[in-house]
Amino acid sequence: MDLSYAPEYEAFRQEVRAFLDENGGTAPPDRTEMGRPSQQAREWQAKLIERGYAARTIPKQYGGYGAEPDVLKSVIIDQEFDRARVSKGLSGQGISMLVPTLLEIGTEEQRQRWIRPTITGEIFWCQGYSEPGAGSDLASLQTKATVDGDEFVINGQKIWTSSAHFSDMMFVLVRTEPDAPKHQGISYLLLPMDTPGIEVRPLVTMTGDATFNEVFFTDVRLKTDQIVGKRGEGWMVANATLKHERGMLGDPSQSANLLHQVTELLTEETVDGVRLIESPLYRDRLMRLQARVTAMQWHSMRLLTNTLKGELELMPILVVKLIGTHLNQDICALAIDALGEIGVLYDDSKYLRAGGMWQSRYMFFLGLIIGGGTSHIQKNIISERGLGMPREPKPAPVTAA
Amino acid sequence: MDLSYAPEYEAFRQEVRAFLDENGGTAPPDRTEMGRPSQQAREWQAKLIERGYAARTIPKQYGGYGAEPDVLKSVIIDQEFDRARVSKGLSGQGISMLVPTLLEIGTEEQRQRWIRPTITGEIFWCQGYSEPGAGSDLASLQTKATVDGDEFVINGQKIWTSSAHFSDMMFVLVRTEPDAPKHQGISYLLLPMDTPGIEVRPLVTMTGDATFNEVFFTDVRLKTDQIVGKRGEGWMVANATLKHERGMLGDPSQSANLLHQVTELLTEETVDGVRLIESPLYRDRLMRLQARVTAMQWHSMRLLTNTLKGELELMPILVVKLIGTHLNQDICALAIDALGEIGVLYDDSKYLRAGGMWQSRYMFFLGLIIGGGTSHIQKNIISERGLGMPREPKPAPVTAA
Amino acid sequence: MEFGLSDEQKMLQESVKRFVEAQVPLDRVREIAETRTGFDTQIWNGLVELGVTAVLVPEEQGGAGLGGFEAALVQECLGWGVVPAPFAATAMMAPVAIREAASPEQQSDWLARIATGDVRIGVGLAEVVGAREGAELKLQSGKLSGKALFVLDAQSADHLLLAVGANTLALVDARANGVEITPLNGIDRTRVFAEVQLDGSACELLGGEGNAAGAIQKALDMGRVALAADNLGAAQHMIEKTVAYSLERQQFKRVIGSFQGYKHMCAEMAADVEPARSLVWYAAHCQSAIPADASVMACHAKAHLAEVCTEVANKATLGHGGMGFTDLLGLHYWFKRIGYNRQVLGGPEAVRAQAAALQGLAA
Amino acid sequence: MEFGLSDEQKMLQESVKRFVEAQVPLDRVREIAETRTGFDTQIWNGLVELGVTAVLVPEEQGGAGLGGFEAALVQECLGWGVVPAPFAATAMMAPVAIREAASPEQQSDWLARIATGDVRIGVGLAEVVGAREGAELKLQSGKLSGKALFVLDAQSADHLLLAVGANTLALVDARANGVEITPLNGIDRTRVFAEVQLDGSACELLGGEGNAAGAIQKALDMGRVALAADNLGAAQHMIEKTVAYSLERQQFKRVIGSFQGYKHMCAEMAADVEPARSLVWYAAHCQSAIPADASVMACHAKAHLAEVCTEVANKATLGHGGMGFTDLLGLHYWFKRIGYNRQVLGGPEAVRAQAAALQGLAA
Repeated sequence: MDLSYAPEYEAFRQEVRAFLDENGGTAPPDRTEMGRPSQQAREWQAKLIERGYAARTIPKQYGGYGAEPDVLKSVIIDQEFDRARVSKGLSGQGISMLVPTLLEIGTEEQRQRWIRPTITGEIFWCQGYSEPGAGSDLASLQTKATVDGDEFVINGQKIWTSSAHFSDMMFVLVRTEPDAPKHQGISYLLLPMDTPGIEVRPLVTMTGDATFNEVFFTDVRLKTDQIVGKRGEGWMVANATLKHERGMLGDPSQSANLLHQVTELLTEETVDGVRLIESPLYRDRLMRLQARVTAMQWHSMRLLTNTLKGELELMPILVVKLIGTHLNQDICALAIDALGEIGVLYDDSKYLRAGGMWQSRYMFFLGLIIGGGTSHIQKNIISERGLGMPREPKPAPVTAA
Repeated sequence: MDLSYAPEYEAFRQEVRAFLDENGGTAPPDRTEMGRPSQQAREWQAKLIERGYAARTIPKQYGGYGAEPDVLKSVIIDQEFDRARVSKGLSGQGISMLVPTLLEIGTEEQRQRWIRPTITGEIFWCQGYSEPGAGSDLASLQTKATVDGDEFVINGQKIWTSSAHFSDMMFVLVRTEPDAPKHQGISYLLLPMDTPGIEVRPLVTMTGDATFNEVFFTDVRLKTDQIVGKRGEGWMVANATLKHERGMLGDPSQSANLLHQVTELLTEETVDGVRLIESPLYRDRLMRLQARVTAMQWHSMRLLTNTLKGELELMPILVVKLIGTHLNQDICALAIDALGEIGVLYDDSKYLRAGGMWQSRYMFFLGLIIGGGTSHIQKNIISERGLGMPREPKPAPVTAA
Repeated sequence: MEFGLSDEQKMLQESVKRFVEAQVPLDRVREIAETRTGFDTQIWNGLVELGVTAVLVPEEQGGAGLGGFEAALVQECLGWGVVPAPFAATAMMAPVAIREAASPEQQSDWLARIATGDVRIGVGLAEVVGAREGAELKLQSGKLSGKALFVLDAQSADHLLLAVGANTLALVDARANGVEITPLNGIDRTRVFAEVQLDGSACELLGGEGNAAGAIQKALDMGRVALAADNLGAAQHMIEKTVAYSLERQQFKRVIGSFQGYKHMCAEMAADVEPARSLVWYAAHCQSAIPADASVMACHAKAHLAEVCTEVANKATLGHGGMGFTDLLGLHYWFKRIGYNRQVLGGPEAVRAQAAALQGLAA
Repeated sequence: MEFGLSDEQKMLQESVKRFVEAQVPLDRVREIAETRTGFDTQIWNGLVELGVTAVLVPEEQGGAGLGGFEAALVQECLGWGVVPAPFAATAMMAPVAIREAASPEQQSDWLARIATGDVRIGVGLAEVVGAREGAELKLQSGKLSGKALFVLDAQSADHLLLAVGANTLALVDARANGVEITPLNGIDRTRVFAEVQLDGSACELLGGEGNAAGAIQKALDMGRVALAADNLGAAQHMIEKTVAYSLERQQFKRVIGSFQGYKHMCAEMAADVEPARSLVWYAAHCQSAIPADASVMACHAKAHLAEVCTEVANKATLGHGGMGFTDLLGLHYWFKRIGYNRQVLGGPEAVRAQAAALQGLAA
């Protein structure tokens, strides 16, 4: 157990800090609002790539910085940017999911064509995986692509497509071999969003925002060479990127940040002139949450250490999403409870606190408990892959029952 | 909504009170210790039957009081005896389960022979249902009885047989038709415990008590006419009595009594000279529990009202055991927590509170959460019978998987 | 001995339920929600025609002369349908306060108008439970000044019933001089509250200055019962919707309601709600019939239903998967209604602390 | 940067685990439990041979010079095997107190004897957390009188380390005049505590009168870490046993571990315990390496593990059905060990209150 960093890394940390001190002022606001990246954001991204603080391990020939993978340096970059509250550059599913997929599975031509404009923010991507009929059972997707000459003809519907209304491209899963077993009939395509036959409809959620969309395809035509991997191997291709997504969902710095904010709230807000923190009940709840947040923070250091050592412990990875999302919702619940009636204010109300964040986050985290595999699916995975318990037996045919 | 009682019932209540005022002093201690009923208990029972406060609806020709069923009078009897903390007479599975079964399904000869000595405490019964291999899946029991001339020959093992070591008789479920479907191959037999080949071994539980037993049968012989109902119909016969048992498990007066005791504890015990009730945290937990106990008390009045009106609402009945047992365990948990280190004292320790009741009850209620269908089984029943959700699909044969 | 619904009570409940099912489908809820008034003339008139605003008004004043139990049954139906209607403040809280504290003349006047639906009264008691943002009302020479927050149903009210300190209740005409009503938008767009600022406004005191502590407590108790009953109805509906959805929705070639994990989640919701229903019934009954238990039971019903129904709201939403998170099914109206009920008139912790204090258990 | 077990730490853990598996099977636990001493010479000598009593003793005094993290790893193994051994008091709490407060001579003397296993020290700090039954020790003219309750591992100790008020620590020979040790029997027969009554008994102060507040806090922190680590091991074992049982036991013609409700219960246990393990590691590490966090993290580890492991104890017992409720499988030894760990050195509420106070959040 050694929580210090080797001199090489301490030097790197100083380098990052110096960069942030000097350049942090030119960064765009941290929270990328919905929409295509601004000019300022793209310039900042270019500066980050130049210094290796973004697109760090993407090879130079595709527009990246071309560094050897070094998890610890990546973590230090994250830590320092978080600490300075400075934007870490562009994000989005193109950068986080498509680019790693192309690097792993794409053709040389595809890499040349797509990676550079994606990481610079020139081309913006959305992801077309989820469908209304296939929630937890993602592989049962029904959007189909039939072949007509040298083109796919795509029909069907996607849902939960964030950013679809301002994306240039979609990486999309479609069923190309309808007679194959469900995991073997899927292909992974790259589809321009201005192709005729695509309709994007905003999908309003319980928070009142419309950050997601439904996307409808009617005889959408796409050249058959716009495929990543082989026909019928799309499930495997997508799983290479799902791995990346799963890692994204457990971010203890988010919990720590929320906890910090609720602590401030309790020490500042009053009822009948008495600070909320004087209430032993809220204080007790705060301490419970602090213990859980601390556990998740060190849990993530444990996962990092495993990564650094090249050791694989499956169970600690599997539990991150289930525990983390519930924890974040519970933190928001304390804030809401402590605020009393103020806790149910929303939209643009007078007396609203933190822009209504506590309520919208409370619902958003419930959405995350659902999204990317509900907590039921998470528990299946933990018990089956983590504890070695049997999979759900297939039901007998109804005639045999 | 009318929480008052009709004049007839108020008069009855006064009659019970008068009886208790006059005779309560001759009652045996309320908590029947393990063992056969004492002479005093049997005399008290005789007096109760004579007045119709025990064996109330059992016909006179079988030794009962012979009253028409009147649920409200039965409730009033319970309430007044609870209030006066006076023994309600003999209990045990013979009286609560066998006697109703014989009245419903037994032959006239069986009723004549068994009911009177059972309700007077002359004959004491134990129940032989559970088996080690058949917990929640009670009907999969394997103790078998083969026929040899005019006798059954019984081999196998029972478990969770309370009182077996001092019982005269056992009503027991055995498999008599091994080739029939599992619910149709069972018979319900009446077996003297002094029959050669029966061995009773005490079963120590986590509380440290040995109130249960394992009972082993080796070539135990019983005349084939000692059967209730027909051969192969024992499951149906037993279910007639299981109904009675299920009603027994949700007793809100037990919760109310525990809550009363923990309230006293909090107002009397001190830490650093400060009464525990001054702790807002324990007070909050107490109030949570008080709300739940109150809910269960009125819930039972709701069930009573339904019974009086002859209306059946299934859901409120189904939830009683699940909610009630967890509630009781939670009350004990508060007492233990509030007592700190004193809360883990046990056996005969100095400074022990209430004879170690809080710990032993905490474990006992966990046992009840398990016994008579674990909470998993309870939730299956609630979802299937209460909410109309599908039964677990039968798994496909392994070869087909 | 009858702890349950009489035939008349069942009829009342069924008539309100039928009205809600027929007249307040989700589409109507959506429309009215967008007005952010918590009010719709047609629905309100429908409720008045059903006679439910008269439930707690004595027969002498033209009311139905019924009790808290019947009122709670009505509110439960409104919660079941997330109905936007200012029932709790006008028809539950105001009448009990007026009956407790007002003079005979005031009673005749106000109660009759409540019964006929001719008046709607917003109720402001938030500062009795705990004052935030320096809210406080002061009475000077018979005129009222200051600020009251979270005044229930003020947006559609023509009069306001406001606690002035802990012991005085004042009725103010919403159009009187110096009255300013600022809507405070919340998550629940089917019910509303507002900030009321007064500047030397005329008012009518109930029972005179300092004589309304009991009436304030009664209104608070009845309000808490209303929120508990509303929660009960909302949670019941969420369970029904979840079970129905689970029997339709297929995943992995089975309806999701056939998975044991899903079934157990539904069973937990139902098991928590059933005894909670009995608690709401008893607490509501106490309001008219058992004064000794009325305040403590109102606290218990409010706090317990808040805990149980918050769980239900989360589980039911989870049970609907992504659809539960969208606006498409409108499930969030129920979710938010339960969220609102939790915080208004005292959150669970505050309410339990009062339950303990009322029993002499607090320091 | 390494937040995890080094090769040496893995070896330490494996050697203790091997010892526990080989030398302390359930039958041995049962035998020793019946003695109600929490002690067995053979097991103690085995632990001494493994060198674990020397973990927290500096190398100068013949110890291993390791830290709180290594000690917690040992305790976790002892919890895993419900091992009856007075490790926490003698080898974890006593050394940190002595290192903090004792004179150099005292340190050489006592620490060397702890390392070699030649001394066993019962530790009494209960009154620092909260005094019950009027327990209190008083120092007069260098002699100690009064009563200390719940002195950990006193039954097998030859010396006692007792807090006298909040600022003084005294070492007392268990055989000294006026010392009376009354065993207090608890649910956990694998660990013990006792009442110690003193009547003008001779004692040796650590650091002099009133100079041991820091040492008392360190011992308390380390004790809390020990109980958290013990809980972690015990809960881990209960999960392992439950999963194993579920793969064997058949009901309705399936192993019960194939039912989704059962699987989800197991998943919840594992999901709660995994991050809790990381918390215990960090809290243990702080005891030697990060003083600023040591007390708060000890509180968090103690309280959080108490909550998580109480859940595990109940679920795992439930998962064993009737067998879990019997003595046959001995599962209750783990259940009761977790029950004991919850209450000793401060229950969750008390410990969280201290965590808040340490951060300046309390009134």
